[in-house]
Amino acid sequence: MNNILNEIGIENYIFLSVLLFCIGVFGVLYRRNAIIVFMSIEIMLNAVNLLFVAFSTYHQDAEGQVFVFFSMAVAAAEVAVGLAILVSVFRNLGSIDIDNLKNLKG
Amino acid sequence: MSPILITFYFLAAITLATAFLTIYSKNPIHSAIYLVLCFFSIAGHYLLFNAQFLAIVHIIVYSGAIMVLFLFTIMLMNLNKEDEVHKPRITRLGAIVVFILTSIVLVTIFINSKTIMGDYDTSGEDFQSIKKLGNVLLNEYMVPFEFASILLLVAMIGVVLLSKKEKTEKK
Amino acid sequence: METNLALLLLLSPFVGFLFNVFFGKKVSRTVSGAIGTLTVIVSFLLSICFFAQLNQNGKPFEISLFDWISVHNFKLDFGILLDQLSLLWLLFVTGIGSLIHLYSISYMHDDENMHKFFAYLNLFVFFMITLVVGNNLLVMFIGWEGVGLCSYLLIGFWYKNQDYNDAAKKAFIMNRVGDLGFLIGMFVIAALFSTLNYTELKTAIGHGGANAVMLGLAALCLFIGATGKSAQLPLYTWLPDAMAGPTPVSALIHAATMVTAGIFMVTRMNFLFDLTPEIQNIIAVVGALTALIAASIGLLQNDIKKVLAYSTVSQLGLMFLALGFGAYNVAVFHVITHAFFKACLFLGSGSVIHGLHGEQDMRNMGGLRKAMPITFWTMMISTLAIAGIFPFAGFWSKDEILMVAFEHNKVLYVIASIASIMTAFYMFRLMYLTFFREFRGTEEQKHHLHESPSLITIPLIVLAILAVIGGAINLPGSAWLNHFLEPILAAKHEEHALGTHEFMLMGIALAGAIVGILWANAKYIKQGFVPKADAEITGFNKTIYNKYYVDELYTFLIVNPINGLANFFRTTLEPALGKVVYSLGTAANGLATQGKKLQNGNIGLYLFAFVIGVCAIITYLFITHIAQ
Amino acid sequence: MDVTTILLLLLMGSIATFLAGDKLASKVALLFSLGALGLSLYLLNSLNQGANISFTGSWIDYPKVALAFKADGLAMAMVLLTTALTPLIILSSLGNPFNNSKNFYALVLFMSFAMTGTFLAADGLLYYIFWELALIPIYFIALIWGNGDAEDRKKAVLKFFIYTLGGSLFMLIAFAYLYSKAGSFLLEDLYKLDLSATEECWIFLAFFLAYAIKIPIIPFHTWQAKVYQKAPTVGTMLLSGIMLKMGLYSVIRWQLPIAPHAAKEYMPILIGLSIAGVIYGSIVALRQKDLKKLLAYSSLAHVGLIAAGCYTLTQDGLSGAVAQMIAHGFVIVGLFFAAEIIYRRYETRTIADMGGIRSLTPKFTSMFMILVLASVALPGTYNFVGEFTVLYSLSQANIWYAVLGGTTIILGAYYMLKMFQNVMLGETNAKAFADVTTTEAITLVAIIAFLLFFGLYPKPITDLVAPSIKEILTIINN
Repeated sequence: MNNILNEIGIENYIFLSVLLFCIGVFGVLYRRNAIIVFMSIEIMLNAVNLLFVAFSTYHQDAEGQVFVFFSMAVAAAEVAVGLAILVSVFRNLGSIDIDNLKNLKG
Repeated sequence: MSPILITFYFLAAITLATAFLTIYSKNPIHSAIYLVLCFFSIAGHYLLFNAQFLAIVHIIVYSGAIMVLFLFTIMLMNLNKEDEVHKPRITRLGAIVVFILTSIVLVTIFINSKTIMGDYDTSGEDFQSIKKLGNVLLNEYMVPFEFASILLLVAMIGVVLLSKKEKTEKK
Repeated sequence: METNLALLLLLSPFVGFLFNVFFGKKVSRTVSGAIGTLTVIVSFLLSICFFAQLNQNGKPFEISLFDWISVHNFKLDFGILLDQLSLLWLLFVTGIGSLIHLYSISYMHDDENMHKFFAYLNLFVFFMITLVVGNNLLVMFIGWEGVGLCSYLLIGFWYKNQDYNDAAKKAFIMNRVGDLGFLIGMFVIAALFSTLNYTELKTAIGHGGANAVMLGLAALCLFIGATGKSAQLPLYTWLPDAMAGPTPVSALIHAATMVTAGIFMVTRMNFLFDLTPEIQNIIAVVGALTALIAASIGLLQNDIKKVLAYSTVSQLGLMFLALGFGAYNVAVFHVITHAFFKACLFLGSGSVIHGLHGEQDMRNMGGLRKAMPITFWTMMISTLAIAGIFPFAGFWSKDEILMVAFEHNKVLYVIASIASIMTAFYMFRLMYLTFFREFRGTEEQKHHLHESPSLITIPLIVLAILAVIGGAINLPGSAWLNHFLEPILAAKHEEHALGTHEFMLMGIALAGAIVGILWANAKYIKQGFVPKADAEITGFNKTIYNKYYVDELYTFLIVNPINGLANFFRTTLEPALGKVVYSLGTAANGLATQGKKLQNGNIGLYLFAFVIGVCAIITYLFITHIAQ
Repeated sequence: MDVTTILLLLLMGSIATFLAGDKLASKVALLFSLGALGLSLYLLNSLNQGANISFTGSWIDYPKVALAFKADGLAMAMVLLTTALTPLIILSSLGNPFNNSKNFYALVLFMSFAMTGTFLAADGLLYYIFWELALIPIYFIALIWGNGDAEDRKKAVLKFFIYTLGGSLFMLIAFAYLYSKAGSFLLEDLYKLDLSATEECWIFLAFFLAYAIKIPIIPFHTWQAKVYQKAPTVGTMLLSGIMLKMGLYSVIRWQLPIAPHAAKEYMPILIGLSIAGVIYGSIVALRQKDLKKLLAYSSLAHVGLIAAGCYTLTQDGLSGAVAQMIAHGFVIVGLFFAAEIIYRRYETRTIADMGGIRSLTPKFTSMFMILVLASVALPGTYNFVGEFTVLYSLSQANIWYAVLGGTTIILGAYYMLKMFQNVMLGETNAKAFADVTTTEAITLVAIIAFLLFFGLYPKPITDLVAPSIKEILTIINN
């Protein structure tokens, strides 16, 4: 079976991932809505996952894919907990605008 | 241009566009929908790599489970209105600047690092079939695998606890 | 045997001290006084024994008792040296000491703290003996400081009066200024010769080769020490104030013994001073000036003891004049005669004060001649002696000083002569105001006028006799003292052949004394002049009466600046230094306050910082990687 | 039998005192402190007979820290100072009721333990640990049992703690650097180190900061007066009697031999600072209104002279400094105790409120007087021996040092006698003043007897210390 990278090139994937990751970063910085921020984080995670898979193919090894699997598991747990926290924050403060969450202020 | 390359560009364009729109849409529901599209396109990338198992899992977990959670939450909070006040202009400007900065930094680094050209190895071995992955997961990565399950369990319990109404504190 | 006797000589007064400290309160006053006196008499008798022995074989007795302080280049032992000089001093210290102890039994009898008085007095004698018998400078220094301490304790004996305490403190501190000089002098000597032992020093200095400047420095420092203890310019002001102590103390410590320690020390170190003529000149000038200034202040004082005090300072000045000319034996001669008549005068004044129940102002005395004949006559004899009337003791010794001065320096001779004329004047002024014409005190006092008891008069009589015949020890021609001291003194001193020259000088001195007496007679007997009340004194007299404002000057120049500095340090510099330290803490606090503003809880800001930080780190790593 | 037994005994004593309960605490503490004194005397005896009472054992492998205690004459002299003063200090405190006395006395013994450890330790890190360990008990003693306004006290004590700790940290840095060079913290290894001039300077300065604050040398003394005033008298005694000597001892033991060239280079500055401290302390003491503060500044003046002696780097300077340390330790404890005796009766430390005590209490007056005289270094007291030797060594370096340093004998007499006059003399105060109790008398008499005996016969101490000082000097001069 022909390696797909021979046709696309690993650097394309790298650039794609980088851009995707940067869009995620941008989202985190740009939006005030905590849910959107979470979504941005998911985008960043996916950017990394994509790179994992690309390199897994590059190395012809399963390990990268295993890591993607774990990363997904963690992402699932994280989103579940994060959203639960957001729900409870919303219940208490009536807003999930991150600029309003200043309880950490020293 | 081979069809595969065209497919890749197409998918990549969708991925980036939907990712951007996710962030850019004012309505959270729209964001969520764009995000689902984004996930699907990433699953397309996985399929391109012939990683069927991951593609399936990705669709199930992300598009299925996580996005449903997002949508539910958005609806729970009744956030489907476009009532979000934007950040101050300076912050938005800053975000854009930082976005560009990060992109430049990362891209420069990858450009400057040794680019891999030419032929890639093809072992011909099967390394990403479900069977193979299952073997790897349950042999070499058995313990982390089990821990992942515990993590999910704990997350579940945590979520239940967190979203429970705090009656004792209210009193 | 000799060692034990020497130790007994030294420690006997100390035993008296211990007894009076621990048991003095339990036994009666007379017993405590008697024991105090006895212990001193024991020392006196032993001194006579040693003296007789020395006279026979002429060999000094020296022992080392134990190692005391050791520094890198030498060891100092605690040793005793009994030679001509120390025995001479011992004789009159313990002799006059015994008489004054005897006197004190009666004088202090009404004081509830009499045992303490005797304890201190014994301690003083002990330290004085230590000072005299030590075989090195450091042992002398023990005694030196010890007598200073006893002086402090005894001046402030009536401690309830803060003025007396001030006087005591002043005496101690001024002495300490001198003591610092003494210490430094010792350091210089020790550095030069690696020893402080007199005999070794004498040989070492005899070898010569030492740096003249350093020798001069040593001599100067030692002399500064002497000016402190012997009340010379510029450190003399403590002595008149020291009259706050009980009169026997003034007689013993501030007239006869302690204040002569400076002369003792200079005589002891004569081999050093002989090598430093510049310092000797300084000594002579300081002595002459002290004699003149103190005598002039004495002219107008109204406190009977103050007059005597200034007289003492003046006489000490004369002795230093002699020392400055290298005539150590002459100075020692005057020390001894002066001890006799000045002790007698002080004890006499004490008797007067005793008779008048504490009155010291001569303006309130007068006509005591009849009421107190023994006191009067003994004091009269001593006054004649101090005025330098032939053939009393003072005549011989003072005359020798003047002769020496005449030989060396005419200006100083004139100054010294003026000082002795003044002496004659103020001493007779004292006598006239106290004993002649009518009594000027209250009726109450007049009623109680009485002669003092025999315990007081006997020492007076003994001292008066000595004041008459004391000159015999060094009459021109026989000069026993000169011969006796020869082994001690490095340089030989030529005898004064009694030529016309000398007789003329004697005549001039005698005439001067008589002029002084007649002057006093004219003013206080013929005119019946009585000094005015303090407020009415004006003009230059006021300046003299106020001792040339030297105390005020010292207060202004030294005490006030130091106190001002202390206040400045305490109120300004200390808090300022404290603030500097605190400012470190304040700076940290300020930093924290600024840092707190960063932690404002704005998640957006945190995220920005985070991302930029990540970018920065990655860039840094990348750049360093490229650089490699 | 080696010196660790003393440390163990003191530590055990501390624990036993804590366990003994409030009623017995003072007695147990006294017993253990006396035991430590006896033990150290016994060990001194065996040292004099030539026995080796040092101890070396391994402790931590990485970094290499050894459990090394070096007991030469110098160290034993300081240990004896500690173990002799501790019972006296405890004895002096018997007249004061303390809340929670078991904690109090346990802390006192613990402090004694830490200070003894500091004097004995022959391993840099071990030494540093003991050095800092000594700070903890005094902090609590001053904070909990001190006097005066609590807020004020807290401020003063905290300042003291942070200030001295801050200074010590520089020393820790120096040790860390030395370790990186020598690969060991052992004293001998550090002595052998061959450092470049710049390194020595920095090491010296780091040590100096730690010691200058502890001793204290001006201008690092600002913590002192306030803490002395606010701490309970026992704390003040521990601080002034022993803890200051830790700094001075460390100068001799650690700072000078490790960085001798820097010491030689900075000598004029160091001696100048120390002597400035002498004069400054004396002058500030002149105008103090509080008895304890006055004594604090007098202490500043005296330790200035000791420090000057140390920095002359001569046999005389060092042995005089040691003599003066011991003498000052005793006399300052005695003086603070005298202040405490007055406080017990008059409940005041303001000098102006006292006066006329002499007529009420002859015994106390005599003892106080002797202490005052010892403090002004009258010949015949041990202080004189120390002061004489130190001044002599200074005069060998430069005669002006001795002249300036010697002003202490004038100014010292001035402020001490002025204080004595205002406190003890004058018209009888109407207030009653009971004469000293037996324990008070025992304490004072013991101190006075010590000072007078060694004032006349200082040879035993001099002989004990001399070999160690010679050894240190050979290291310095190599």
